[in-house]
Amino acid sequence: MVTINDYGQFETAWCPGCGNHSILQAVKKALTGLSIEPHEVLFISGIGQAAKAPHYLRANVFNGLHGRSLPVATGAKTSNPDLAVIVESGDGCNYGEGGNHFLAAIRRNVDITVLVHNNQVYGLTKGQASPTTSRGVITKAQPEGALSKPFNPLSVAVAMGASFAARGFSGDVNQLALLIQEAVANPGFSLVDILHPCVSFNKINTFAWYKERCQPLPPEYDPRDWEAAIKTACQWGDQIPTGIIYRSSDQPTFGQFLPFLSKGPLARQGVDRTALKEVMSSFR
Amino acid sequence: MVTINDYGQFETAWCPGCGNHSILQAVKKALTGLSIEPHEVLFISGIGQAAKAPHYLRANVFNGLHGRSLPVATGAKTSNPDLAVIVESGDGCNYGEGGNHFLAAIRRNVDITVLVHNNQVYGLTKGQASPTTSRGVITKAQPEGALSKPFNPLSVAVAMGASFAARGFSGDVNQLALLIQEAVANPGFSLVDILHPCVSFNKINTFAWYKERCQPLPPEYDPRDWEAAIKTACQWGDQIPTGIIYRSSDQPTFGQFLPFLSKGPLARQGVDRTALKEVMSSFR
Amino acid sequence: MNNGVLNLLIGGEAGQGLVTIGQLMAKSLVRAGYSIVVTQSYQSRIRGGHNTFAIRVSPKEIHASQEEVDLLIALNEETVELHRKHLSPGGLIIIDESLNAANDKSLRVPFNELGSSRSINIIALGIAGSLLGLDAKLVEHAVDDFFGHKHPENVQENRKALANSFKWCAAKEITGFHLPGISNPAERLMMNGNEAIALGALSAGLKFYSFYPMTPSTSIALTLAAHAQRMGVAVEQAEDEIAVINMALGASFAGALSMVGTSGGGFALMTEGVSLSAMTETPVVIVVSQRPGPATGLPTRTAQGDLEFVLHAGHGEFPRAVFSPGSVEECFHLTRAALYLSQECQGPVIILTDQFLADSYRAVPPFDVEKLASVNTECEADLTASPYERYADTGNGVSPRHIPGLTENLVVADSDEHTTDGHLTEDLTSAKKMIDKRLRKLDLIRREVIPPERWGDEKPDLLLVTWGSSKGAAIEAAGRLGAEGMNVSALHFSQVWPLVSQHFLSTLEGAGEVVCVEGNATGQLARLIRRETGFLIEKQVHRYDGLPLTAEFIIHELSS
Amino acid sequence: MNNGVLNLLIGGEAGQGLVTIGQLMAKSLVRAGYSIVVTQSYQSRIRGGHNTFAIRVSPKEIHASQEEVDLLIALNEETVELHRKHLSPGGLIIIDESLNAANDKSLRVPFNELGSSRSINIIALGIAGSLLGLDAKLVEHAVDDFFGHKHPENVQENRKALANSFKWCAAKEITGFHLPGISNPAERLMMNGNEAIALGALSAGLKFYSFYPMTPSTSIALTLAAHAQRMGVAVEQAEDEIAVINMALGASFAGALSMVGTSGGGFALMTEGVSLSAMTETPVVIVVSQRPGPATGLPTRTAQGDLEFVLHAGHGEFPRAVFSPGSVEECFHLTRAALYLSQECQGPVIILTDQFLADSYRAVPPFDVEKLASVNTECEADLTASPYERYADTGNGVSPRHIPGLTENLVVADSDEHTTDGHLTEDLTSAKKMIDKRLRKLDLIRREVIPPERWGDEKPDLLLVTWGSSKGAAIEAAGRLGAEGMNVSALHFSQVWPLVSQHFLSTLEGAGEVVCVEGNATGQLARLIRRETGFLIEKQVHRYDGLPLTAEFIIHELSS
Ligand SMILES: Cc1ncc(C[n+]2csc(CCOP(=O)(O)OP(=O)(O)O)c2C)c(N)n1
Ligand SMILES: Cc1ncc(C[n+]2csc(CCOP(=O)(O)OP(=O)(O)O)c2C)c(N)n1
Ligand code: SF4
Ligand code: SF4
Ligand SMILES: [Mg+2]
Ligand SMILES: [Mg+2]
Repeated sequence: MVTINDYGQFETAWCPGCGNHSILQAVKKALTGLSIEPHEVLFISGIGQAAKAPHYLRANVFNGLHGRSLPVATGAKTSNPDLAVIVESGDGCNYGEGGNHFLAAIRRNVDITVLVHNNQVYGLTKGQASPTTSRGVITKAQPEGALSKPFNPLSVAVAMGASFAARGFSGDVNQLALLIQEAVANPGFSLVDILHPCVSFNKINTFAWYKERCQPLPPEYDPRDWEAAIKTACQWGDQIPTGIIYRSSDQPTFGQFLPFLSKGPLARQGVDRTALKEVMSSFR
Repeated sequence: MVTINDYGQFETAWCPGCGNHSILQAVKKALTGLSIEPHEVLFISGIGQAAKAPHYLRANVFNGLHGRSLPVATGAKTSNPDLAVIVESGDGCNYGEGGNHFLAAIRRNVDITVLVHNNQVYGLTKGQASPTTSRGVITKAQPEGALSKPFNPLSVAVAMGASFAARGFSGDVNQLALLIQEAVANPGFSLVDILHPCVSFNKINTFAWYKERCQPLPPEYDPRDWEAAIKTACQWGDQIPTGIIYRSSDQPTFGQFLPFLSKGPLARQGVDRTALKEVMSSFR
Repeated sequence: MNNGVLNLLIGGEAGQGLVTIGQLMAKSLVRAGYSIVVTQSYQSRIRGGHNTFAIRVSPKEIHASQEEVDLLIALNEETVELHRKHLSPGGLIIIDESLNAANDKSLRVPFNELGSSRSINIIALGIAGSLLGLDAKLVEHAVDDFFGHKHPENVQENRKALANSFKWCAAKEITGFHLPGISNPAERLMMNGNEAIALGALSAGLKFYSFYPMTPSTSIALTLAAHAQRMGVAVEQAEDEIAVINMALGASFAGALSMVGTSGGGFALMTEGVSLSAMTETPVVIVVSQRPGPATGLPTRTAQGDLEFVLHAGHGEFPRAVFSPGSVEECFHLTRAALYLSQECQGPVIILTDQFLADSYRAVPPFDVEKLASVNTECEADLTASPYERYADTGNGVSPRHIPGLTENLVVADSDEHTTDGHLTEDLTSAKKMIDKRLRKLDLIRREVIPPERWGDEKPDLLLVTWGSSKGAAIEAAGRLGAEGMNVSALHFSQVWPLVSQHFLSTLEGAGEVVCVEGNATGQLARLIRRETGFLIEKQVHRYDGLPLTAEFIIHELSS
Repeated sequence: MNNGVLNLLIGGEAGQGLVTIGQLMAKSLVRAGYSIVVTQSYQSRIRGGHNTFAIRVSPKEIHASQEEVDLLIALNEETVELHRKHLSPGGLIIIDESLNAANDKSLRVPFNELGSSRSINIIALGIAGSLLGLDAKLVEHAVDDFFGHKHPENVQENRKALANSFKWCAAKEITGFHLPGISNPAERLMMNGNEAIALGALSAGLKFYSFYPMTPSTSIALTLAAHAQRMGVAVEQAEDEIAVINMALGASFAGALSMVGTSGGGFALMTEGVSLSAMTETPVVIVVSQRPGPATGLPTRTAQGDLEFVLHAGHGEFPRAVFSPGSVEECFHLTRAALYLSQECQGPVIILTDQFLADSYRAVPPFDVEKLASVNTECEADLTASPYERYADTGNGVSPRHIPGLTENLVVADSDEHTTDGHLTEDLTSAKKMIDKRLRKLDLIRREVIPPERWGDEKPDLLLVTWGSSKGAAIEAAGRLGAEGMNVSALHFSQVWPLVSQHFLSTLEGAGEVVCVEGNATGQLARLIRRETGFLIEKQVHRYDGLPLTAEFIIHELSS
């Protein structure tokens, strides 16, 4: 049996009070709940405070470049379909630097889970506006306030018909752990956008701010109803819905189009010499 | 008075029968209709068949890199707010290589117009799937069919609350010219996704295919109704709506946040030495 | 025709099918036992404009293209205008009699008498085949093979048009272009440089290839895609080149032998990923198929302008290797070597090719599939200390590599500076150790460097130095000058990094004069040689008009 | 304390406010007339860990940091542990008496008697100020200026704590750290390298700056943003670095004097844009602030590892210039020079700085604003032939540049190879002409190269060669060795490309021994010098542990 201790306990470089601590807890809980062993999971992250998360548990890890975890995850999952592949990175990583990969990943529908630690700010680089920062928020880099309209990852994911799109809050670890479990279990691209306070740089969207607004979706909410979902996804303000906002698990995953993946990890498939000879002879 | 002849007549490198010819016509018509003179407009394009368009009219032109016209346009418009800035490029440019800029441009709401020549294929590189290619379409690069779900630019633009989002069809030059006029006149980011046949590489979405499906939105359609718009944006199949799908021109443009732009082109603003001295003395 | 060497050039608009004629002719020639060098020249457009497909053919081995044209198949009048000046003294223009190109050197063919308008290409092929003295049956087979499965309904029509053309032409009794016959030709394959790269990769066990379309690299992807399901290779078109390299690194980390292909502009977008490959010690082979820059430049032409760029691409300092194949066969073998080396040194390895070589069909002896070993990405299980440390600090800098999920060892890779267990560190002493560990791998790469190859005397009066696709031109130039009584040798680098001076410095020093011949404007290899050895190559031949180097060009430049 | 030179190091966790103490102390010292060199060392985290802020101070000009510490202000026990070994023989540790760091060298301060817990930084400042013999009023002014507008409510409390600390410390009668007094100090500004870059750009007429946050370049953007509205500069944080460079090119094309800033990884993403700048002949200045790579590396430390990378970044061949300021003042002036040159040669110009210099506060004589010319981006109206051709083929390669929309001339720029009117061409003859035209601009750049500067004899026994931020360390090392009786000179390159051998080769050849001193592991400038001049610098000093070069380090390496 897998227990939470299998995932270890590490000192972190995060600030005390940071929402990342709770997200880490929820991740471990979810994996334990799913009975996934550390060597069966591969975490892929970018650069940022959020992206340090995989260093704080026992697992396979590829901590790559800022903004580039999704393509790395796509390659890794395709190379070894047996791995549970989880991307963990910030709002800057996924919606800023990595925005193009976000769009492509939804379309490609690779069976990976993406946990976006969304603190609405660039934490590691000390508090510049991120794509999810509200318009008008003042930072040292945006002394006249952030000028762009904020990015709502859920409305885009739903508009694009993502396989699974959820919103969590670091202040509700139980719900979050369940959402992560559902996301990992979902066959296809699964997004969990996780709101969390950055105590050092986000003085607006504080723990209390989120706590006051985040409301779990009611049990009767049907995440398969696209029209309801797109409206729910766009809700932001005094009430911010949390939970599974949309799912349409019936669409094909990327891996299903590559039948040879059923033969297991590519690393061990070797070269089919008969096939190679055939290929060669087509050049005669 | 500006006439269509002011925009010249050039030999093109496009295939006979290509939809690009009609789009070029519509662009000239729109500019003439708006009484914009060639030196008042700046075309910015990327690389692809579509991106050659600005070479075939008289105007200021910056034909940059594949996928990168939107940031170039953002910089140029900010540098000289008096210019009418029009981006012209393909579906590959804007939704493939340049996808991240597409998201950012909608959010930033710079007052530029983006004409996407959407032939649902990479034309110049000889027929690989583009982001808008339908799933399953077979190409030399995708012999098992395109594996990803196609990108619907309009649903994403509407979901993100773009200032102006329209769909045109190269087969209806009059409507298209009007759409381009509206787009250029709209203060803010204006997208016109223009469906057009590629006779050489897209054997599925032919002129007849589009002709049969493209239907102008009825006069009573209200592009300011977001809920109607998001549903209309998602329509694709036997009927494909054309026209202004969404507009919300009441949001602030990027330029409005930079009050000094009212003083005209940055090239001629010089250095305010009094201000510079003040800045210097803050380092005492 | 010179010593049985003949240059055939087909010219016309894009869309007229000249590549089809060219490929069929090339295939026929290869099957008949000739050596060929194809040079394709095309514009960045789909219809119209002016394209050419040149086949240089010889009963003996040839390795370079030629500028002078012996047989010009003109599919339009423009072709005659543009290429008349290249026609050799005895050269002939083949042209539809309805076209206006009055010239005493032309063979005016009644195309619409010999077949339908659909068969124009077949007729041109037939005429040329007949002029060269090819066996009509052999050409017919080539046509059948090519169109047979695609358009079975046209087989008869094609055969008819071909037979007509052979007959019509035979009646003209033009014998000056007959190639020397070859009896019992050995079997060879016909492929271009990009196809050879794809095949080399498949033979080495390639399992993941990601790309974003970019001329002249795209046909590697197309070749792989065509055989992907059969060979069990994931071939994915990514959203951009950044995704391309990061996908490949993800796949490689998870154990798939991985490669990517692009051209200069796409590679520019990959440079951060090159640095990531080095830092995480994740193998990847990057094929950079050069075309003239800067920026979009001349997207369908050839160049050797990106040597210094690929050599220094990526921030920070780390080892790499750069191969530069000089022939189609080298494309095959060096791709294998690159994949092998990428695994051995666990980092980025670059193959630098170009449009000329990418598109240049040649006759290649068949590869012995059984003898081609494939590459393993996993280390031996028993190489593992416990707890497993991905970046264990070893003598040669290479750490045992496990694949995540395939054993119970946890594999941790990091783009930040890290400790031996892969977790990020800010300890400056261990950071320095890691830099040293990674740089030590250069010794290993250096030990396996392919030395430059020399043709001709060890101490010639004149030494032509080249790299990459210019090999054939230099060898031929050396040969021709030799035939004129000079003592000329050629030295070709099929690996341009690292440079091991013991391999070649004495050759440079021993030559009377050294000339570096490169397809660029500034002499990049020459600069690199000076940097690494101090040896200054003052005299240089540069070609940078988008066309491949030829013996003619080199000899002309040397004499001017 | 050596010759009145004292090194003060403040250490503690991120978030403890040590930068505030440091800045206030530095400001006080600068106002009191001292020369300072600040070295900041911090980790890639926001709270915790271990950071330092070191101020080296002297009544005479100094230019480098120092490893030995005279006064150690330890905000926690770890600081004592980590830095005890660096303490000079007479050195002193200042520490809260409640902390456990029993040491005969420590001054245990009753922090909570001298002020509230909010005032800890002020108390530390007061103690240090008193030890250095600074005027209490001067320090108080610095504190008032700093906190006054932000926290007016604390002014009194701060003044109180400061006075208490000065008083408490004075009573201890520790005089060994008193700095020699300076009467009537000249006015200077205090700024770090990045601030100087921002100010230099503003003074030159910068109108557009785009960026994506990346340590250690971000503070250029922050400085510009703080003054953007007042100075009429558009400062925009882009979605990624690709957008950064393309935005700047768009702005520049439309007439705004434009610059961008980043570090190695971000620059990697800009390389395609560098090539675009060259091809379209659109000016842009790119500041690359180096940190140790590869990949994410050590994101908050310093390095000089990207010289070869920036020099060869971008596909195709084209001219560029690379500046490498060696001091804060050079940051200011070379940024101006870079912006000027980018316009003159209409292409990319790079400024290569690093974390050490970026964050290093220094005292700088005020700039004479009236005398600082600003840069014009438009050509004279009458320079225009009709019809206007953006790429008119001129003798020096520079074509008259109009700005779209500002005249009736149509301005057409193209990333493809183009004719003189800017429209794309596939004509290979004009393509070659355009390549030649662009490359000719290198002569112009070469003519304006800033020659390396020499300190010391023309023909020394030992010559230390450096570039960029290592300047001060080399000069100081040369000076110290000189003081020991050796004949040592230093040669500093504040422009590393192009290299004009006439400027320095005779100096290299005239020296008894030449040693290249660089903040990297492989000796990049040395390699470049060999490539360009053939001169081999065999002996090299490399530092690549993330810390800046110092005289101590160089002397130690030379003697080992
Ligand atoms: C190519 C590149 N550009 C910029 C950076 C600098 N950088 C590191 S983290 C970061 C922002 C992180 O923000 P986010 O992803 O929201 O993570 P957080 O720190 O807020 O958790 C940036 C811009 C980088 N490492 N690489
Ligand atoms: C960085 C980079 N990658 C790839 C290319 C090659 N390329 C040129 S055009 C093109 C696709 C064009 O497709 P699209 O934008 O849809 O335009 P179309 O030709 O269909 O009009 C590609 C991939 C390039 N020029 N630059
Ligand atoms: S800076 Fe913000 S996101 Fe980063 S660790 Fe601190 S609180 Fe968390
Ligand atoms: S290839 Fe397609 S898009 Fe390009 S010109 Fe021809 S028809 Fe038009
Ligand atoms: Mg964040
Ligand atoms: Mg297209």
